[in-house]
Order: sequence, then C-alpha cells, then structure tokens
Amino acid sequence: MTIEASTPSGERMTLNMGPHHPATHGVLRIVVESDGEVVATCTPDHGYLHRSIEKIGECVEWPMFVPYTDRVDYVCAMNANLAYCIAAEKLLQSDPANTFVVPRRGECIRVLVAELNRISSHLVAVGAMAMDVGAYTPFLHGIAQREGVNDIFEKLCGQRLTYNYVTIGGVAYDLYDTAIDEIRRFLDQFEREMVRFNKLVTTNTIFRDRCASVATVSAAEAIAWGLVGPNLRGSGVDFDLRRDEPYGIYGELGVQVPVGQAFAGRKGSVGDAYDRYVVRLLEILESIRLCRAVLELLPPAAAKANDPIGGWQADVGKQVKRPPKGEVHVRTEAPRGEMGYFLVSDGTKALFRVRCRTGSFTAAGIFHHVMRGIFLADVVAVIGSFDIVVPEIDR
Amino acid sequence: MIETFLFVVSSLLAIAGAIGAALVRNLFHASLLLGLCLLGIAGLYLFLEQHWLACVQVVVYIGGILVLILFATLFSADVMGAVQRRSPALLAAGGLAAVLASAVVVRLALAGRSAADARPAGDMRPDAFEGDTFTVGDLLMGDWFVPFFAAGLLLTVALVGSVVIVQRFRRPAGEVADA
Amino acid sequence: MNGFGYAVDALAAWLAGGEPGWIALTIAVLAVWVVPILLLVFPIAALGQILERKIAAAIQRRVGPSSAGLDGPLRFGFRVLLFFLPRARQDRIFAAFCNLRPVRSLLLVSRRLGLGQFVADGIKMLGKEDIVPTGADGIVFRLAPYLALAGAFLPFCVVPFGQHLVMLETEVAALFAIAVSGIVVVALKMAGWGSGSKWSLLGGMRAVAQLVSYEVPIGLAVGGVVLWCGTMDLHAIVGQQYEPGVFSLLGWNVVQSPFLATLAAVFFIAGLAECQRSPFDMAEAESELVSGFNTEYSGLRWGLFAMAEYTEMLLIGALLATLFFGGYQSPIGEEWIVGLPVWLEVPIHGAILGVKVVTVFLVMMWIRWTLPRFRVDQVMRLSWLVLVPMCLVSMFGLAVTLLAAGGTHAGEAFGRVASRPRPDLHWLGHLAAWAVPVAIGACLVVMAKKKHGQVHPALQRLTGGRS
Amino acid sequence: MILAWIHDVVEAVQSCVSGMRTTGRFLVENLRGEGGAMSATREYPEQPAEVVGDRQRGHLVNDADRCIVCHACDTVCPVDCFKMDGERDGDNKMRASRFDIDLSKCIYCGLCVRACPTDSLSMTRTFEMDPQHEGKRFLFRRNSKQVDVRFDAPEMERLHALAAQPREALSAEDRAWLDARIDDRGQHLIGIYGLGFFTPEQKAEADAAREAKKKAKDAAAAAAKAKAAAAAAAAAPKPASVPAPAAGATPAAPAAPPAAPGAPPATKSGPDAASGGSPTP
Repeated sequence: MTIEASTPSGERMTLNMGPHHPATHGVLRIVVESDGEVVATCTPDHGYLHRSIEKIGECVEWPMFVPYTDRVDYVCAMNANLAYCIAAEKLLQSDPANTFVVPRRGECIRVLVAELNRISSHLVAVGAMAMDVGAYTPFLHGIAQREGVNDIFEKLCGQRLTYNYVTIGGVAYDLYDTAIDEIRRFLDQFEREMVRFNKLVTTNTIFRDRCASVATVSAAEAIAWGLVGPNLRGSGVDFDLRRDEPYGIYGELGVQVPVGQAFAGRKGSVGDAYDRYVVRLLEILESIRLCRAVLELLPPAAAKANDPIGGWQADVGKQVKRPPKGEVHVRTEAPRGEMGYFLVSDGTKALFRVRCRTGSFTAAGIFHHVMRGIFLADVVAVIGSFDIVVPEIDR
Repeated sequence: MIETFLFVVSSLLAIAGAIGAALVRNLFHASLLLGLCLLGIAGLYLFLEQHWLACVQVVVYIGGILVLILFATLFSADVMGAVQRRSPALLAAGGLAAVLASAVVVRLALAGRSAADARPAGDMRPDAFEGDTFTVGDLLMGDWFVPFFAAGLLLTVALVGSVVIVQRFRRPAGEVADA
Repeated sequence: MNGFGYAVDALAAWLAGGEPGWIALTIAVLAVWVVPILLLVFPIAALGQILERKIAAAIQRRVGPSSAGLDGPLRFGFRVLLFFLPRARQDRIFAAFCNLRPVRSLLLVSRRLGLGQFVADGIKMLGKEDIVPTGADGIVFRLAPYLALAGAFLPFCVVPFGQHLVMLETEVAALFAIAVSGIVVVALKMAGWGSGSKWSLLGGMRAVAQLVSYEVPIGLAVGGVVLWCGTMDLHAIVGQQYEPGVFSLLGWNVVQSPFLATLAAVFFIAGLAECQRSPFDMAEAESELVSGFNTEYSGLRWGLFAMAEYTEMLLIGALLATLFFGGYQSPIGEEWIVGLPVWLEVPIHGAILGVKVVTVFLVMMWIRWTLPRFRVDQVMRLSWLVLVPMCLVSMFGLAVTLLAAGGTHAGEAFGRVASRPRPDLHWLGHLAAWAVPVAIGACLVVMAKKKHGQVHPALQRLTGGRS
Repeated sequence: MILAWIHDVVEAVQSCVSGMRTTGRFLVENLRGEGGAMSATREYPEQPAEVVGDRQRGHLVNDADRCIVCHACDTVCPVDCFKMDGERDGDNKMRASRFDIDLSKCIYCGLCVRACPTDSLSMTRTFEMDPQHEGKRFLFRRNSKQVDVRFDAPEMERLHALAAQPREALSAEDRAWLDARIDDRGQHLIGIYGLGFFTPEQKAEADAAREAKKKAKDAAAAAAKAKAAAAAAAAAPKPASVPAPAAGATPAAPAAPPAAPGAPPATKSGPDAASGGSPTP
C-alpha cells in the first residue's frame, strides 16, 4: 500500500471519510487530503443517498407528495411537510376561484408542531456534534428528550419519524385530548433538563476550546456562500424568515432571533463552530417560548377529535384535482435553515416541476472553503456544527 | 545457570538486533531491530547490577530515541514502502565507521580488562559507579556538574533551535491548500 | 527477600529436588510471579469492562449489558463436571441446582447485571476470524498487541501489594515502572504502522506523540515524590508514608504538601493520557479515526489491546496509590494489620490497595463518560504548557519546603529504613506548608477571575443563570 | 499572561467538575430509579413496546366486507402498493375478490385510510413485523422454545386466535386476559424458564403468583384504571358510536364554562365531558 503524494510541494495523504464513517451523519463521502494532521483540501462527494425525490414529485399528485417530503429531511419532517404544503396552498390560492383558508386552529397547530420538531431536530444536531467531539453522554440525553417529542407526535399522528401530518390546507388531525397538558409538561421538564445538558457539555472548557475559532465564517462569507438558518445566524447575520417574512401565525408571535456573538469569549470569534452550536441551543429556548405562546393563542377545538382540520380531504381535495397553472416559490425557516419549495404547475394533476432548496446543501457547499488548514479532528466537529442531514443534500 | 542463559539471550539480542538493524532494508524494521539491540544492552546492564543504568537505557534509548527514530521514519518519504536503497559510497562510509567504532570498543574493552585484572578477583564493577543511585546523583551534581549542565544546555539550545526552524517553515493555516 | 522470593526459591528447590537449575528457576518464577499476576489482573480487567459498560449505561439512562447471566457458564461447568452422565440427567441436576432459591436469585441478579457478558465477549473474541489485512506488515502487526500487553503488565513487578508482596525489589522501582511502560509506545507505533491503513497510521502517530509528551509530566511528578521521599524504591516510598497511630492518613504524601497534591493531580491526568483514555483517546477516536491504531485488529488481538488498556488503568491506579496515597496502608492506622498473622495481613493489605486502585479506576470511567475529547494541539498544549509548568513549580516548592523544614528524624517504617526520612515538621510547620502556597494560589485565582472571568450572558442563560 | 493561564486552568477544572457533578447525578438518579430517569431504553422483545395513542399507524389492513373496490386508495397511494380485483355480488354491489397490500412497498403514510369512503381500510395499533407471528407481538421471542415452555397448548391456541383479531374487536375480558400475558411478565423469569428447568407445577405456581400480584395491583389502582378502561371502551371500538358521545359533548362544551370556569373545554375528552356533564342536568 502506498500513500499518494498528490502535489509536488508536500506529501499529502488522501483519506476517504465515508461514505460509511461514524461522523458523517449518514452516507456522505468526504475526500480529505491531509498533510499529516492538517487538512489541505476537503471535497464532499454527494449522491450516495439520492432517491430522486424531486423527480417523484413530478410523477405523483399534489397531496401524494407530502409523505415524500418527510423523507427529504427526516429529522424535521414536520417542517418539511409544512414547507411543501404552504407552497402548494399558495399556488392553489393564486387561482381566484380557489378560496379556501387554513383554519386558525390549524395554523396554530402547524406552528406548534414545527417548533416542537425544531426542538427535536436541534437536539439531534447539538447532541451529535457533542458526540463527534467525543462526549457521548449528552447525545444520549438529547435523544432521550427527543423521545418526548416523538411520543407527542406519535399520539398526534401515529408515527415517530415520518409524520405526514401537515396537509395541504390544514393538518391531518386535531390535537388529541391531553395534548396541551402533555406538551406543557414536556416543555417544563425539558427546560430543566437542558440546563443540565448545557452544564455537561456547552460550558465545558474542552468542548468550547475545540469549537472556538474553528471554521470561522464571517458574515460576508456566510452571505456569499448562501448559508441559511442557524449557520447564517451563527455568523452574526440577523435574519430569520419567521420574523422577516413571516408565514402562518409567526407574525403574531414576535420571534426573537439569536445571532452569533463570539460566545466562546476571548478564544472565539464571531461565526465559529461554537457560535453555530450555541445559536442552536438558544433557538431551542426560543422554540420553547414559541410553543408556550402558541398554546396560549390556540382557539378552541371546533370538530370532533380525530377529524382533520382543513386539509385536502375537504374542499381542498377538489381544488387539487383542477389545479391552476403557474409557479410559486415559498421559503420557510426549517431547523436547518431556509427550506424553499419551487413548484411549477401546468394545470395537470401532477406538478410539472418540484424543486426543493435545503439548508444542508449550501452548508455542504462551504465545506471545502472552511476546512482548509484545520486539524483532522476538527473536520468532524465542523460537519457537526453545520448540522447536515444527508438526504437533504441528495434528495 | 539461568544467569548464563539470560546473559546469552541478552547478548544475542543485542548482537542480532545490531546486525539486523544494519542489514535490513526496510527502515521501520531496522528501527525496531535497533530497539531489540538496545533492549539487549539494557539486559547486559542488569548483569552488571546497574539497575539504574538499565532503566535509564530503556527510558532514554527505547522510550525516547527509538521512538523519535520511528517517528522520523513515519515522516520520511514513501512511509509504507520505506525501503532503503544501498549505494556503494554509503556502504563504504558505513563500513569505515563500523571499523573505527569497533576499534574504539576493543581498545576500551582491553583497557577495562587490564583494569579489572588489577583488582581482586570477582569484583567486576567499573571503578566509577558503586551501583548506587545516590552515587550517580552525587557524581552528576558534583564532579561532573559542568559537563552535565553543558550537555543539558546544548540539548536545550538544540530544542529551541529546532522549534525556531519549524516555525520558519510553518505556513499560516489558510495557505495550505493553495500550494 | 520477601514473600515472593521465598516462594520462588522453595518452589524451585522442590521442583529440582535439590539445588535448583535454571529450568526449575524459570518455572518457579513463572508460577510464582507471572501466573498470579495474570490471574489477578486479567479478571479484574475483564470485569472492569463490564463495570465500565454498566456505569456508562447508568450515566446515559441506558440499561447496559442485561441478558448474559452466569447461568450459561454455570451450565457449561455442570456439563464438564458431569461429563459421565447423559445430557438429560445433567440438565435435570443443573435445573435442580438452579431452582435452589439463593442460586436462582443470584442467577437472576447476574443476568440483570450482565455479569456473564465478559465470558460471552471472550468467547466471541476467541471465535472471531483473525484478520491480517493484505497491506499489513505481518510480523509487526501480529507482535504489537502482545508487546502492548507486556508493557502494561511488567510494571506490576515493582508495585508493592503488601509488606511481603513485592516481586521485584529494586532501588530504581519507580524508574523501572516508567521505563517499562514506555514499551507501549513502541507497540502502538508498530500497530499503527503495521496495519497498513491510513487510519491506523494516523492513530499510531497520535498515540506516540501523546505518550511521549505525557511521559514528561509523569516523570516529573514521580520525580517530585522522589525528591520528597529521597528514594526511587516504591516500597520505601510506601514506608515513608507510614504514620503511627490511628490517623495514618496524615502520613500520605498527598496531604504532606499542596505541591504533592498538585503532583498527584498531574500524575492522574497524565496517567489518563498514558492509558489513552478519554478525554485523551485521540489515538482511537471513534468519530474521527474510525478506531485509530486498532482499526484493523479483530478477535483476540483486538481483545489484547483492550486488555492492555484496562491493565494500564489498573497500573496507573496502583502507582497513584503507591506514590501519593499510602500504597497498601490503611487510612485508619496500620498497627492492627501488621500485628496480624501473615496469612491475614497479606490479603488485607492487598484489598486496601485494591480499593484504592478501583476507586481510581471508577473515577477514570466517570471522566470518560463526561468529558469530550481533546484535539491534538490541545493535548500537546495541556502537557507542555500546563502540566509541565505545574510540575516544575511544584518541584521547586517541594525543594523550598524541604529546605525550610530542615531538621529531620530517622523514620523507620516496617523495619525498612527509608533512604532518607520524611521531613518531620511540627504541626504548625505542616499548617504553614499548606497555608502559604494555598493562600498565594487563592490570591492569584481571585485576581485571575476578576480579570478574565466574565461569561457571555447567553451562556449564563443556557445554564440557568449561573455559569 | 500568567493570570490568563491561571484563569484557564481554574475554569477548566471548574467546568470539568461541574460536568462530572452532572453525570454523577445522572448516575445516582439512574441507580435509584428516581424521577422517571431510570432508563430511557426499552428492552424491546422482552418488554413490548407501548402503543401510544389511538392514531397509531401500525399495519394497514382492509376489511374486505366493507370494501367497494372504488380504487380511491389505489389512486392516492404514493407507492402503488395496492392490487385489487372486484366483482358484482347478488345485490349488484362491488365486492373485492382480491385485495393485496404489498407491505414491502407500503410507507404507512395513511393517505389511503383518509381517502377510503367506507372506512374499510384502517391502520392497526399493532406494528410487530415478525413474519411468523404477524401482529402477535407477545410471541416474539428469541427462540421458540421459550414460548413453548412458557405457554401450554390451549393457551397458545387462544393467544393465536385473539392476536389475529384487531384489538378493538376483542371483548373486555379477552383483552384483560391478553394483557395479563403481555404486560406483567418478568422478562428474566421467562429467560430462566426458557433454559428448560421449568416444571408444570412451577409454572402453575408462577402463574398464580402473577395473577395474585396483578389482582393486588389492580385493586390498588382500581379507580384510575377502571376509568381509563371505560374511556378506552367507550372511545375506541365502535366507529359507529363515536359520533354520538362526541356530538353530545360538543353542545356540552360551550355550556361548561359558565358552570365550571376552571376547566378548559378544549382539553376535555368526549367521554370525560359526557360523564362530567351528566350530573348537571
């Protein structure tokens, strides 16, 4: 066996991180050329998880694509459902003949489940990052808390991962009887648990020093590379679609947006891995607040328990059979950043074009830029800090 | 009897390790064989009842120098292949060095033998050491203080110098990829 | 000459039936020294693995090994013992035995605790295919795990397990321990290079860089103790820590001076690094290097590496206890033990050392499941910029304390004359030896906090108001 | 610079100690099993997974009697997992002569259930995928020998028979009988019996002990459990009867706030509201 010397200036070792590497969060291959411990170049290689989801969207009818959006980002399937459904609704409403509105209770439930799912998604993100950095315990505690969200979702819609809950025009079921109490109880308990989580890992000096000043992305760079969501906000850019282009009832909630401020103190800099990590944790706190606020706003139940609210089974179903022509692009704030659906309809039952824009894709795009000259051990921390979910990249 | 056996084993280890280190063409194997040789020599020190020396031999030569050599091997070109080519010039130089070193060793051995002959039979110890850690410490801090500290200073200077050299060659982290 | 020496001589003489030859001596040495150590340390290391998994599970809200009980091994034992009976009869006897109430409860408990797991793991390891990768360097690859294990085991020769239980009494015991455990470095290097894999190579390089760096603080910490005690003989160091009376705890090195306490902490941290334990497990960092230097190992060879790691943990525990925590001496007076007959005294001393070792072992596990992993440069920085300066300052402080203490008395411990007596300070002197450095340190800490101790408000919010 | 160094060291020690205290508390909590922090793991085959909620999307089943072969499910299925043929029966109604659900294709999205006009398609609350014992989750054992020893033949028969039906269709006593065999079973006891030293007398003894324990437990938790059972019996089984209590509840809900302002109507379940409402008139 030989180790290739790829450039004349120094000997480089080509390492294949993945497609089955413990730290690549799925089936992602990262070709790392390293000079000893120092990474020289780093090239993400996608496509190992490609399932033609966008293409499938052009073959099935509008409502039938919703289960597939679950699979685009299985860590926050609710948000993915929501993004597609909002896009589809907007396209339907572009035809003046279609005059349905999503019931207010439906809008509230949508925001509620989206924020709950943001919590569980961020838990996976911060936990997995801690695990990549070598702390195993926080990840498992994060997962245990995520089970609380999953239990609520399972009671709500019958599944723990691929919910197919948000429908075009509403949500599939109303809240179950004890949902509000359970969610409140979960949030209280979860808030206490997060304090312990943070004491265990966030403020740990080893963890902080490993992430501080690693893969720093300046605000200008972040915008130039098209970073979105917490990755963008970690670089200090104050932008959040929930606040700046509100959809649903987000406009009434007054979303507060945490941004990176060199949380690591004098060792860190704005936009480093630690900032992205802490921004996620602060977003969890914000989500807890939003959930509570939504529960306050929730109008009383109108129908019987198991009925859908709005939804394509009702009048929307008929309108989907005769969709208008046109195109629409809707962007929403998913946990991994802006999740945008671009839909083109030619008036037939199936969409002409479905295009999904996801946060992980742009995050993976900046890898080769930020991973120059960092240590090999940092590669995994950086992957964790950008919180990529591979099917989001491959779609 | 067991002493003889162990002595033979140690000596064979030392000799075989040395020969192997000289002849084996794989750099990594040669370094490992050198380690074997050093271990054998540590064993020989034990036979001289010089426990302290034996331990220091292991700490310094195996734990320190051998590891450094191994480390350097890994940074050499073509790490895994690492097979040395023989050149006649190097062979000649090596041979010359070996002859000279042997001459010195034989000369010393003969001198030691005559010194030993002068002493009463059965006392095989060299003059300077009494096999006592304290003696070694006293000698290093007393009679041999100046050479000891001179050596220490030299090593420190070498260390600092190497750090300086490395600093000069080190590029800023961001530039690595541009080369 | 201690218990081991007598036993070796007696056994050799018995084997040879007279003046023992070298074969008889070798066999006797093996039987008396090596086999008991293997028998002692192997099961402890194996059980350590179970313990580790259970502790990890408890910390992480999991169950851990919970199915493999001791009934399987027991059944196998019955099969072997009753080989002359037909199988059905064997089973019936076994069933009758298992249905005895205490046995059944014990078996249930053993299942719940997963006590049989290490037997199952061992069998699995033995049964696994022993793979030597195509690109590997056969001999180097095969030899490395044995060398690692040898490097981890050999230092036990000089650890005093009791007043009569030291295998190798030598003046340079501490140096010997450090020297021999240095072999592990070479073994890991061999494993990393011999595997013919890039991950292994990187792991090996990390391991060597780390081990070499941390031998310095370990050496300096031991050096501090040697400076204080005036000897390198571990048994004499234990003897030095003898304090007559019930408060024999006060004789331990760790309470002698804050500098020695610092050195104990340094020794422990550097020991963690020497064991390649988390947070210093860069060499086998799962999430970075797949499994580092043992990526390509499987089956028994992999098991040997794991065993070496656990053995080394035990070794660090034993050395820590010996150097700083009074070795095999009890914290509540030593006279009542020394007065006992030898057959009682030896196991009691062994058990006391065992408790100390296991405590260190547990703390190591606790740390492993708490802290994240260091990065390469952080590990180096910790060694050279934190631990080594701490050691140097502590050694300087110790030297000053020794100079200030001045008058000493000739302490005798267990009949062994220590090479140099422990400084005999008045209690006021002890107080001063503690109070002065601690006061200076506290002042510095307060000043440092004042200057640099601001925490970002967002982090304060995350941790519930406090940092 | 020295102060910064000291601060770094102190901070590192503090943060590590704080982390160790946290994990130490986890350890103690888990060992003492307090605060529900015992273990987040469910030891799956031995401890059956709980089905939470009525909306569980377990298995997709079709009640062929109700199916009118309208192909609504087929149309809406994103993965084409249905294959069906229909024929006219004597009343000139469509009946399914063949209705196959390819479970290897099904993604359990539930769209077909929502689309079905006659409620013939439904999702079960069981989700066990063991091909040998489909739907019989309590029979899922690592080896069949353990089961054979644990349950005798008539019991096995009954287990099979009951497990084949959806849970909703079982009578209350059948369900209780089933639950007794599922829930209150010491997993490790089973394992030991599985070793083969389990005589019939011992089994009877164990069964009796278990029954007694169960009864004691039941008695202790009588009120709450009876309430829950009543709620489950009222709400879950008969789809036809669901509208009635719910319809009864909806008018009761607006009426409730003036009577009891403390109770939010949205959180009340149908039967609860009904039972709470019945004393008022």
